[in-house]
Amino acid sequence: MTDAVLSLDGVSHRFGTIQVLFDVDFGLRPGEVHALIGENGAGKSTMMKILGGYLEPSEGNVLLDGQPVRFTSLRDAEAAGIIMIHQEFNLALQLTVEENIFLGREIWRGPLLDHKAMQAQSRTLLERLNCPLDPSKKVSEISVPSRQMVEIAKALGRNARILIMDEPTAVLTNRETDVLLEQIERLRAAGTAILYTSHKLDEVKRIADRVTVLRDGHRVLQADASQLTEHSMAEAMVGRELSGLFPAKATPQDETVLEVEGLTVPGHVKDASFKLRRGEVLGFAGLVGSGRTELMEGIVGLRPSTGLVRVGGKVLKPGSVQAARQAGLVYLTEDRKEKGLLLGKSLRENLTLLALDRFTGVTIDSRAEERALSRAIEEFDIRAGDRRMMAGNLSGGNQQKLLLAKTMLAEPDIVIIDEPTRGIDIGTKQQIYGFISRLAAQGKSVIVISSELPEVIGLASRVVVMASGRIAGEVEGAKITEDAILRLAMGLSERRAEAV
Amino acid sequence: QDDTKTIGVAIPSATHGFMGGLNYHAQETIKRLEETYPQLDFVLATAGNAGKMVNDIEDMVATRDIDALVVLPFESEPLTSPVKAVADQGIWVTVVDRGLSQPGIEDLYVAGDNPGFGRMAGEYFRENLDEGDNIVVLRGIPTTLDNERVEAFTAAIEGSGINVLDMQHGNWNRDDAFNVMQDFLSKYDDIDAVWAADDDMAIGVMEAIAQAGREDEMWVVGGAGMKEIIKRIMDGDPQLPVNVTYPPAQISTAIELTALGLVSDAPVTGRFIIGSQLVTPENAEQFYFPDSPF
Amino acid sequence: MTEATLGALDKAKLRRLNFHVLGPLLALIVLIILGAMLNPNFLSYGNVTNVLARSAFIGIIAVGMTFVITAGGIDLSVGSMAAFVAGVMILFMNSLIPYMGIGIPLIMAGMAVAIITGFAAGWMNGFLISKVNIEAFIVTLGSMGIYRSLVTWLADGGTLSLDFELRSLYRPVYYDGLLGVSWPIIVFAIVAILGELVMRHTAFGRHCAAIGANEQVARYSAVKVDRARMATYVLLGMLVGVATIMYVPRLGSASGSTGVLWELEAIAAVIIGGTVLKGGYGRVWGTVVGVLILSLIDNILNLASIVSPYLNGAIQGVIVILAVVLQRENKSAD
Amino acid sequence: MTEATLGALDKAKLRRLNFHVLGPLLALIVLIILGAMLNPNFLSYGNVTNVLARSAFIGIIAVGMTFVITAGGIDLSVGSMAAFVAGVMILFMNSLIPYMGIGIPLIMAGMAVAIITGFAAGWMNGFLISKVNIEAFIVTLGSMGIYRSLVTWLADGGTLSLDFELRSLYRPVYYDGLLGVSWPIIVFAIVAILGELVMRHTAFGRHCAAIGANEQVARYSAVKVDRARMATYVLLGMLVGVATIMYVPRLGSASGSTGVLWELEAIAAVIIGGTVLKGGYGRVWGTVVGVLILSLIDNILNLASIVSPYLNGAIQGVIVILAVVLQRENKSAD
Ligand SMILES: Nc1ncnc2c1ncn2[C@@H]1O[C@H](COP(=O)(O)OP(=O)(O)OP(=O)(O)O)[C@@H](O)[C@H]1O
Ligand SMILES: Nc1ncnc2c1ncn2[C@@H]1O[C@H](COP(=O)(O)OP(=O)(O)OP(=O)(O)O)[C@@H](O)[C@H]1O
Ligand SMILES: O[C@@H]1[C@@H](O)[C@H](O)OC[C@H]1O
Ligand SMILES: [Mg+2]
Ligand SMILES: [Mg+2]
Repeated sequence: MTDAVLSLDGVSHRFGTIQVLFDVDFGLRPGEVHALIGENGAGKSTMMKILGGYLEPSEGNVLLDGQPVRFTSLRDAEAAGIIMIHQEFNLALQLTVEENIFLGREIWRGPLLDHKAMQAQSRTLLERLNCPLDPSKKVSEISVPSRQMVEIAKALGRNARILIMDEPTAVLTNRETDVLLEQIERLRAAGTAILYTSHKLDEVKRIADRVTVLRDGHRVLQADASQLTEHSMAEAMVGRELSGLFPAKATPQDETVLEVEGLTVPGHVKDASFKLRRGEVLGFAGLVGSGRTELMEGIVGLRPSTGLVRVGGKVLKPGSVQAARQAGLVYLTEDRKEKGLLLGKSLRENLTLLALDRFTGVTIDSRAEERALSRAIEEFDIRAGDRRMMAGNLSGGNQQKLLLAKTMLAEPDIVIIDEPTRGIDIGTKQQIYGFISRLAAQGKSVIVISSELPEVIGLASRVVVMASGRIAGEVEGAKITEDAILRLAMGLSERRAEAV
Repeated sequence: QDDTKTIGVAIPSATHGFMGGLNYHAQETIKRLEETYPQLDFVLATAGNAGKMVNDIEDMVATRDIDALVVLPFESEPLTSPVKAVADQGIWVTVVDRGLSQPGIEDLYVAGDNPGFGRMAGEYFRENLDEGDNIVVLRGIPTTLDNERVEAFTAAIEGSGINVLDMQHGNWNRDDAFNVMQDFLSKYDDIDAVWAADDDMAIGVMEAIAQAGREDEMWVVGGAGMKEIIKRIMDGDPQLPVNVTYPPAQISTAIELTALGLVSDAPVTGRFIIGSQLVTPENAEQFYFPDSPF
Repeated sequence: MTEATLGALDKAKLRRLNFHVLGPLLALIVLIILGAMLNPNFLSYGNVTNVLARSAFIGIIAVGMTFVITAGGIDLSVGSMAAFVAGVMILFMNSLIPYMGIGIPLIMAGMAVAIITGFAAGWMNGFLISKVNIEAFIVTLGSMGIYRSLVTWLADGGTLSLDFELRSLYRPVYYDGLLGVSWPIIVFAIVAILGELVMRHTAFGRHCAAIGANEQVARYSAVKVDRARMATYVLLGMLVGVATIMYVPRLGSASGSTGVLWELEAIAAVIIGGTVLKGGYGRVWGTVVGVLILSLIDNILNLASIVSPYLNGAIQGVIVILAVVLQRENKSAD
Repeated sequence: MTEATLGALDKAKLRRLNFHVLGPLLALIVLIILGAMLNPNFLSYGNVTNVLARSAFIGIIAVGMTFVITAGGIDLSVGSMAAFVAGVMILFMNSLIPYMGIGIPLIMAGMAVAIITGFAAGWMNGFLISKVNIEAFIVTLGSMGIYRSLVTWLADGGTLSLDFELRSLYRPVYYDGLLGVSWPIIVFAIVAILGELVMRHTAFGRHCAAIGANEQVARYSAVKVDRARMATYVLLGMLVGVATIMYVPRLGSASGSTGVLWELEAIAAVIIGGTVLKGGYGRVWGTVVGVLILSLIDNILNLASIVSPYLNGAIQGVIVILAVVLQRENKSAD
């Protein structure tokens, strides 16, 4: 057995007085991929930040090569070869891709920066990830998945001895995930120690050598991956038996509630038309950049667009989010950090922001808000140490739940959910799927955009596939298979690849 | 066409009453002279600080080809060498009010008399107050000019036994003077007279006194001859016994003399000091110009 | 979580919160104690009334500024706007004397004109900022020059004075009051209380904070971003109108030097009060405390005459910085 | 995405970019054309030299301000700091005449004092902002009052003047030059070019932008945030020193009114030039264009007596707003 390069010895951690880690022992070996799994709020990110030198543990020690270390600055951690990819994006939006990748370790030539070298290396890194982004683009202008690839490129570029990755694949599609996993394997072969978190247990099964499970801040299990199945991992995490992930699909009614005709979002979507029926769960699939997000943002008035949108037969005023909301049409963004939540504000203020009118006479009824918050915490299983905390201090998955709760508080008839379970643990996923299907059963209609094909397949009674900004086709009922969807999604994307 | 002459006029902008009056007189005079002398062109520039005034003068020389410059230096020191540079190019220079810090640069000097302004007020205080009487003083914006006035005032009352309780800057501004006077009134139970040194400040001061209901206790001397104040002296307001002039119309004199120097063969050189005068209820009428904005 | 830990947490939070919350209040109290020690008249009815009444102009404006800054904006034009509104009001009232006679109706009309002019000026700023989408700093820097220049022009470089008789009638609006509390104080108090209510307990207040915190999130949450932002400037403009209504009866005049640097004082009061300059969080009561701190510094310097008056500005500067040191957030806490 | 739409997209991006980039340049060009039309002397060597040389003070300061603002800060104290530095420099030089005599060494010593004083003043601001963690607006508002007050006090309410003979020796530093280009222009150009280089081509420039964009990200990327932030204020302080070295030979004196409102002009120039007020993006060349635009407006107003001088401020305001309209970003694009 190889000795651990980086380990925790009896580590506990508190935020204020809320304890989130309890006496955790842990060791990471060179050349292994070690998966850290657990429910939302179990303390994975906290533990990784302690290992990465971003947090000092309240108790216990971090050992590097067997010696206790206390990093005084992140530079020290980096110098020791420890690199971390954060769960929440750690990119400066106004800066370019290349500037972000090299932030804090710029390359010089003489007295000045060597732009050429940095551009070239950025390109190489991104190419290694199969992500043909222009390094001189501003990060604010690229899509969420691309941002994640930049984040990964940034970490890969730092030549880590120890690489800590907090849910790197949460926002990636299968194809990109594959690329990433290949890279991880390459690094492992080169002797890098890799700590890895994901809520996608199939991935964990595929890549991990060993698995550690955290539950409520306690280490409840550590084992070789070969000894575990996805099912046993899930059970260890959740602490109870998990039955079938997806509920039975509801049958949609005949009435059309939403009709989109020839919608074009300049630069992103061309001439998209589709219909949504009452009680239907409609899936939207496609590769990254296929324009699903932009289409939906166009529909609800968040982006300038041309074309027609009818809700309940009536033409929707274009360009107005308020009009859409009044018509009962609401969109839940995929970018929860930049567009979804006010990270510096309390849970309550976030929860009611979209539906504030429901709490307002002349003034806001804050007691009603508090009640709504209690209900949301209950219904969406939001695990907050303290209900007065800032949304930004919630664990990633719990932020996503808060965003869901916020959207549903507006009581929409039609809800468009962009990546509903991004970063959500398997137990909660099951709850959310149940929730979506109950909505449909109640006669609401749901559009689910998801880059996780099983999710679309398991939930939707019909799936629209987009490719290169156009609707490439649609599959329904028993014809909804991974193969069928991928073929639609790829066919056109191949053509784009030639064009570019 | 060839004998067209251009006169540049550079003055501080109208940031308070006195300068407002001065701006008004400058514009009126220019308008009048342009009608009388078609061969004269005028360029008027107003500046909010010394640097901008130097810029204005540079621009007049570089782009407007001025033949004469009438300048009321925003501050004496910083304007000295730029104006000297103008004079060295053979351009006629008239300096108004605030002198340059080096003698002999200007061809013509027209000014009020700042030490005289302070002295005259001080003498009035000396004559009309008893030993042991208390006064407060509101000063202008911290400047050399303000220092000259206050020094002369202090010198004039020296040895009279008059107590100067306090001096603060009212910045030649009504609102500031109002606030400062309110606080003086809270602080001192016995004030016999106020030297406000400027009529804008006098207005704020009187308002604060009225609010405190202490009009009978003290009188106020302002300065510069604002029309509202002159009017009240004319009407025999016991609270405003006198005023000391410092006429904003001195700019008119300066521009007129300069114009005369350019159009006639006999240039007018030298120093014209427009001494401060004491305005009393008896002579107030001759200082009253109801059409001026000041 | 056990009950015990929650209790401890509360205390820790409370302590941190309290510093941030109580900082400006503490500074205010220190100043009051200092003032009382330096001069026995400091706490006299007369002096307290003076200081509070004088604070009213900046105070009323600063309440509006709190909304603008909370929503991520800035307004440099309020001082010149006040001068301009006062000028327009005076000209308007003087010119209507022949038609309306000198009386309450004319004064009411004048007040209406002040509010309308303030509204229009604020609307203009808001329109350029939220519809034409120009940086607030530039728009209001521009309009600062424009209003200042217009009032100087209206006054022909001099001072616009309200008709003397009309002024006597209007004067009590600054100098008199109700039950010994002068009108400016009453109006300031009402504006502050309403402001605090709106900021804390209405959708508008929430929306301002949301826009200032993250405009995108606000937009995605169906907040009418442009309209709310516009409304902050319009509100501020109208409050400038209200402040002017209190200002004109005091000295009965307006000129190019009216309201100079009020914008800086108002913004400073807002920031001293704990509102975040980059937006996202604002509190009106803090602004009120900030305004009082600034007024008291001047008052104390006048009452005490400790040093050369040339150094007043330096002492002011030091106190302003100290007042804020008390409420700084502990960086390492984040 | 088909080729056609991709192409269109690119073009749209390009157009947007260009407007944003070319906006201030366009405004500058329009002003130059206007000036040339109004007065044939506008493009004369003399006038161009005048305008450029006098832009140098604000220009040099504005280059430093670009870094401060890019890193998410602000500095309101630069105008008073310039006055203070000038005052200290003059006092120092005058007092050393008996020991060093009037000569180049004394002038060099004076220059060193200016830079050191600027450095210290900037360091003080930076320390309070980045180490004691007080809001930059408040710190520099406070130090603005402090420096202004100190220089007034040093000058005893009047003016501090450089010894006359010394002044004659020093004067060429403003008025003479190299190959017909005057020194202030040369220094301004060097500062601007170096500034642009540093902003665009060094890690420091990138770090400033990163800190302004997202401090946490910068911290997590092992950027020394406090040090970089501090450095922006120190750099600005030193550039204030450099500006003062050019200023003193021009006017030979310093007083309480030296440098009044320079801060506003410098900040305006930075914003007009396209730097984002809330930080995260800055460009030095834009600032230079901004400074030139502001200087040209004054110059053009002096070229032709078009209107009442009372309205100059209004015209200035309108032009400033218009200059920025040209570069506004299309809101709906985001
Ligand atoms: N800065 C903070 N202040 C207060 N509480 C915090 C802070 N950061 C995290 N927490 C709390 O610590 C607990 C553990 O959070 P952590 O982010 O480690 O969970 P996680 O296992 O990564 O969850 P997820 O799968 O949702 O990412 C949560 O209850 C969270 O609310
Ligand atoms: N590989 C790529 N090359 C260039 N641009 C890309 C690429 N991927 C994404 N983009 C950019 O991202 C935008 C597409 O956004 P986005 O990825 O959100 O679409 P989507 O179909 O909703 O996918 P997702 O479900 O991953 O969000 C496009 O405007 C495009 O400019
Ligand atoms: O501006 C000053 C004015 O206010 C004062 O009364 O007289 C002298 C002027 O320079
Ligand atoms: Mg996490
Ligand atoms: Mg998407």
